[in-house]
Amino acid sequence: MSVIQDQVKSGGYGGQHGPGETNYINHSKGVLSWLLTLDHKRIGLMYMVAVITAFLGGGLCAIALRTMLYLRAAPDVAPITAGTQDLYNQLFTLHGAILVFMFIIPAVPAILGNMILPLMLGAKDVAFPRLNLLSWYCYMAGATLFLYVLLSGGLDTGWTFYTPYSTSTTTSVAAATMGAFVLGFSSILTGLNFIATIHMLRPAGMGWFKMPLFLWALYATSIIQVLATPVLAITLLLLCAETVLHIGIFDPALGGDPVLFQHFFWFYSHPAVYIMILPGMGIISELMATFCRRQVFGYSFIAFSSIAIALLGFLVWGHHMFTSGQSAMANAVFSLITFSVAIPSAIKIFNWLATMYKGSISLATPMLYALAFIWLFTIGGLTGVFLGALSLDIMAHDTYFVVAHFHYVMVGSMLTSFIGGMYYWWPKMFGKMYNETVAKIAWGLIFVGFNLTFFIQFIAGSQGMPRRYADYLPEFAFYHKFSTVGSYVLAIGLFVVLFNWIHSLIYGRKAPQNPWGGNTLEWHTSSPPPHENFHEDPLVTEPYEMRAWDYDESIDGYVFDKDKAIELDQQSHH
Amino acid sequence: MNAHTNDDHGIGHVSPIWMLLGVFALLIFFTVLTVAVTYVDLGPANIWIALAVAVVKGALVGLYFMHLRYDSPFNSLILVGAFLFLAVFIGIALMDTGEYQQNISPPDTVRPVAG
Amino acid sequence: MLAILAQAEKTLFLPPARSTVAGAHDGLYNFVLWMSVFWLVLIAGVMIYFVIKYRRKSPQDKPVGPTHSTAIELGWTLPPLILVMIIFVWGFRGFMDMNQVPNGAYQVLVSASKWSWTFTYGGGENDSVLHVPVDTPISLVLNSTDVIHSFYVPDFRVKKDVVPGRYNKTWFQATEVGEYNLFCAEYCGQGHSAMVTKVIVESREDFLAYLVERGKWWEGESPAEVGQTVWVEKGCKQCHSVDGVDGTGPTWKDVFGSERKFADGSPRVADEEYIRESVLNPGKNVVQGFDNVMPTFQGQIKDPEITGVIEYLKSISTHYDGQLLEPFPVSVPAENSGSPGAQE
Amino acid sequence: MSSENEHTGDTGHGDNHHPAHLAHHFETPEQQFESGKLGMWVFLATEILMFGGLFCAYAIYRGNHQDVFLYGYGALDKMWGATNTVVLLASSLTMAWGVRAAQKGQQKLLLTMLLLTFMGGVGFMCIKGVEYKAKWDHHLFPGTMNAFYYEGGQPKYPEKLEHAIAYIDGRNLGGEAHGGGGHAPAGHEAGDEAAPQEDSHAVEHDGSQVGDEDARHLGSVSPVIIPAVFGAPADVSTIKPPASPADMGVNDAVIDQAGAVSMPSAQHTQVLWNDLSGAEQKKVHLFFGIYFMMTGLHGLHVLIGMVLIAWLFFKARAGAFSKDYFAPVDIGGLYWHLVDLIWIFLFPLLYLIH
Repeated sequence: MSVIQDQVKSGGYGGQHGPGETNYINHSKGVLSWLLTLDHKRIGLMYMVAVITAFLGGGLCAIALRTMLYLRAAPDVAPITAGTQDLYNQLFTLHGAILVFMFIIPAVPAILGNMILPLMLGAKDVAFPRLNLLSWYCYMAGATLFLYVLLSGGLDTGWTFYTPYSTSTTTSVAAATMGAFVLGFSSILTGLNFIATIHMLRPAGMGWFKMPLFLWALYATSIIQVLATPVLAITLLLLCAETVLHIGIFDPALGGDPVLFQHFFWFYSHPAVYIMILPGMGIISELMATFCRRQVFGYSFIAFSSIAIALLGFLVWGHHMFTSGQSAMANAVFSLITFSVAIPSAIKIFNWLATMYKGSISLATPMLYALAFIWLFTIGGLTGVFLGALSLDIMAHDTYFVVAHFHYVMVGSMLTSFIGGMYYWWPKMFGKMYNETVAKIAWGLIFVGFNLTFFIQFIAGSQGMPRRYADYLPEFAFYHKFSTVGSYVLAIGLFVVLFNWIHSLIYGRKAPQNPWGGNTLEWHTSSPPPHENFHEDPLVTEPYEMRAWDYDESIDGYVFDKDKAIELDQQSHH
Repeated sequence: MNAHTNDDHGIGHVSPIWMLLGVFALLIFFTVLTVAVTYVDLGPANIWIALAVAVVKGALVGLYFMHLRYDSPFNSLILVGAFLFLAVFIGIALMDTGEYQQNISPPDTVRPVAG
Repeated sequence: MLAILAQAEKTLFLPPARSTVAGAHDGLYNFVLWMSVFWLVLIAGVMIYFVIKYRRKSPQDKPVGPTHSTAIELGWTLPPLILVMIIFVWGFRGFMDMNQVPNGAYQVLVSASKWSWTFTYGGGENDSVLHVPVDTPISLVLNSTDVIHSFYVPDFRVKKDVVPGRYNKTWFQATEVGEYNLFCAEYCGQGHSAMVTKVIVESREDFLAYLVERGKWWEGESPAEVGQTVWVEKGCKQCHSVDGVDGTGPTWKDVFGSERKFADGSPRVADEEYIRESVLNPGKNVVQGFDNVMPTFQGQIKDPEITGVIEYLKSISTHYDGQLLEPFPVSVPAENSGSPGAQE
Repeated sequence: MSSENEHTGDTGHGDNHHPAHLAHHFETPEQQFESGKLGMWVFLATEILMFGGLFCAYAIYRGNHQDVFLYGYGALDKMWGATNTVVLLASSLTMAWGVRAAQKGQQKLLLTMLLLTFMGGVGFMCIKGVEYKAKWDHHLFPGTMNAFYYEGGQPKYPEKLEHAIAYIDGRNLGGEAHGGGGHAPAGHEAGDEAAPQEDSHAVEHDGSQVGDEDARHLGSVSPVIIPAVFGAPADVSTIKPPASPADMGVNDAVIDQAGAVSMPSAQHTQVLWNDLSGAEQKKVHLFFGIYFMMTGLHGLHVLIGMVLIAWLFFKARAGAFSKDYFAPVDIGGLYWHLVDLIWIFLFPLLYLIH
């Protein structure tokens, strides 16, 4: 397909540009042009490399610890020794800490948010490009501190750093808390930037209720990042002072209160769960609209449910503490509000389903991930109902039931939406298509592998298998073996995804400007976009009005009919 | 792209000098007041008075020195929102720790953690 | 009634129910389970049906569907709302049953440390395995000596964190004789997964026999001798001499039966109750000329030991000329121990 | 339109269509200005919540251990605190005046005001230093360095403890007796526990005696062998924290606010070491932990603010700001005012405990 034809096909509107045209990737050259870049897209790419590397590290810890649990069940392996217990404790701690602070929290906002948010707004950049770059450096500094932790005795507190264990262990708690502290700054700067960008850089014609739902989700996420993360910062600072100076606020041996630490910790870390899942929900809203090729159902309900989840998310932290000795009154209040969060989540699921009604559903890879998301998030959400109920939580708390529940939400749902989003915007980010068949096989492996790994853990947990056990009673052997096998399938699936992406970068077919027919503004610029994002100001219409885009077989993509778009826009105002 | 079109003048609110000095005088007055009140014993009311004075002083700084009164209301919303979330945090944590104080034993029954 | 519910056997996921609260717990669990299955099947079913029915026929499709309906939104918001509120109330009531220790429950003290459990009974008997009588409410007072642990018996559906610096409380009533697993559920370091022991539920007769067996360390010692040991081992002698010379605190010699004058000038005769108060609440009666510096021994001293201290004070006082107590009996000291035998 | 220049500090007046100080992704200077302000306010919200964690710790320990705070605050000097409040308020005034000068393009006035603001910061830190020095001299530093620090139920430094008790008890007695009139700040850093009042001898004597005896008590009373298994109370209800008369009195006053005003003032104002229960005595170092965390973090913010103001000063001297472009001054000012605002709350909570 020649370039000239492309331009003709795209109606001359922000269309494909020739090889002489530069895009943000080849706009300037040299390592420094990347390390000092202020371009949100390049920063997004740098985040992508760093975050996926962290994901590999955390994922390898997961495979290693599941393997240890498998081998433990084999009768011919020597009895567990103190050394292997320590190794196991380090592995699950690093698995949790790396994946929470360095993967799940930054993944969608920092990679896809950075990449897509200004494009969706038709803006040239985020409001504070230098802060954006600074946030990446904060991330790298935090990552470096975690590397230091790895080399200097590891960490065995669990990612939750509960006192007084964390103040008494000999592992590198101070370095790890400072690492998480710096990573928190990275998160705050991203959130701050997004709030200011969405407020100030929306184009004329894009009112709040004409924003794509991904932006609503990112906005809600940013609120949490900005309001909750500083509490984590002060918690970690106090913990650090506790380990270094022994100021005693959290240490009962010095007159302090260890349950207070849990209040501090979860005031951040429960909202953080929504930092993890809300942007994922935003991606699913985009995928549902585009691959059903119709306006989303209940736009304002989906948008407001994001904000409701973000705000209610601040009021439920105590449901992590039902067995801690928290007062009965606090337990009741937290349980009640916890259930109220179930409602906006349910609203989202129902609205997505309603969006499929009378749509034109394509089963392209991103949509498969969206469907997987609905399955996994429904299970994750419904098992959350078990845990919200006080009497059931007493039994299930700190067992594999909880482990399975939050993996369904934080890994199952969040990871599928992240991968789905990556596939969806991959052509836009790199201008290359991936191999659809391989992508679908990988999806199958991930979906099956994930359910094999974690569904059985609900049963193990209900039977009473406590979490964070390096060793277990023989009656739990079957569950652990089964789960480990599942985790291998999941890991293979993830490696196929990675392979497919790398393959696409090198051998991928050139992507059209708009391979899926979406109408949010990022599809109104070339793939990949130029340095300044748009060749000309895009036309702002209803975000999910896709009827002005016509399929063109010759480029296997969609071309924009501006006149029709204006006509449709005028109709919608009558 | 953005609908805001304005000439370069008139960005922000310029506070008159009398206002700056007046606010400062009020702040000093309240500082003296809050210190003076501590010499009168009003029981637990003392702390609430001290906090009320601090809130008034904070409001003066926010509204005039920080221009909130003349600013986009959203900036005030951010400030108030931050205090609201803080109130939720402190309120619930205070309520809960108060409820379970009865379960806390004197720390000398606790042995220091080894290591 | 609860006991009948507890007879319900192992469900699809849960271990067998072996305590009085387990039945109520399992009832809610099964309700939420089937409700979840219903919603999951409904959502997945609708999703798959739509995927098939509205499959894309051509990339040129430009479908138009409904975009909003407040009635529908309210319609599908209310049922989940009502359901979760029912579950909340149900769960909360179950929790209160699990949380409120019944009056007259037999108390066991649970002390957790890295990485073992110590269970102490009313007479000071202790063990690393928990023995309890069947069909008897058992109240647990939990304390940790180092980091946070968690007391967890899946078969009883009971779990409570064991937190240093405080006393958490929980209870259960086992419904069947047998051996059950007891786990530490809060991560506590290297030996966390080895911090597993057993709860042995046995008949009252067997339990009493067990207590007698464990309680033999008192055998043969007279209370006054126990008191003298306490004086040395609990550190009383650092401040309280027995030779009549006041130290940081008043000497113990000739105290019992004498008249004490307090800081505010009021007098009181030092009797049994006064001694007990002074050990548990030393700030209440500070003798003239002394400072209020003694720490409380609340929670650190067993009742028989206080009795011992009283007898010891009697033995070194010229104001007391009565009899001293006989050596402690071999079986459970009945005093305040709330032994299960006493409930009948 | 697509200016590559993102240096907001460049000289030059913005009379052309896209002035040099306008970053390429903004359309108008006003949009840029408002964005900057919004961003700063969001950042200030994070600051509030970060300090909020400390306020939460403060509220919880003060709410549950009133006497510990009534006792520990005796080590602080409310006159120094008030002086520092005034210093910070004055620097806030000069900052706001500086913003006004920048808005009006009064270059010289702007420089003066920035300098004055900076000097306010210096003054604040100096006074803070004097206060910290006094704490240091009486072994009242945070954590393991604190004289009240206990290890395994025993005071770690009995002789330092004795000294610190004498110091605080002396101040608690003397401070109220003289209504603060004799409390010139200088008096406190100069002398240890010897205040120049007529009854100072009695106070000192009293205090040191108390401390002396205390240290002996504490060194010896605490059980040498802490039992591996704690004792067996008769029933759950007997497990309660100890309640000394003083401790109960004050708690009652807190709970029962209706009858609070009639509380005898001595209960509030003169909490001495011996009025604290054994458990509370072991929490005194927590007060200093919280004090140093709060004032330390605040002091760090003052330092950051001073760096910011110095940077603004040099920028201004290079002529970077004009009445069309003063956003950095305004935004830097917001930060400085917030530091002031936090101190406005820290001051009564730490120095005016009553």
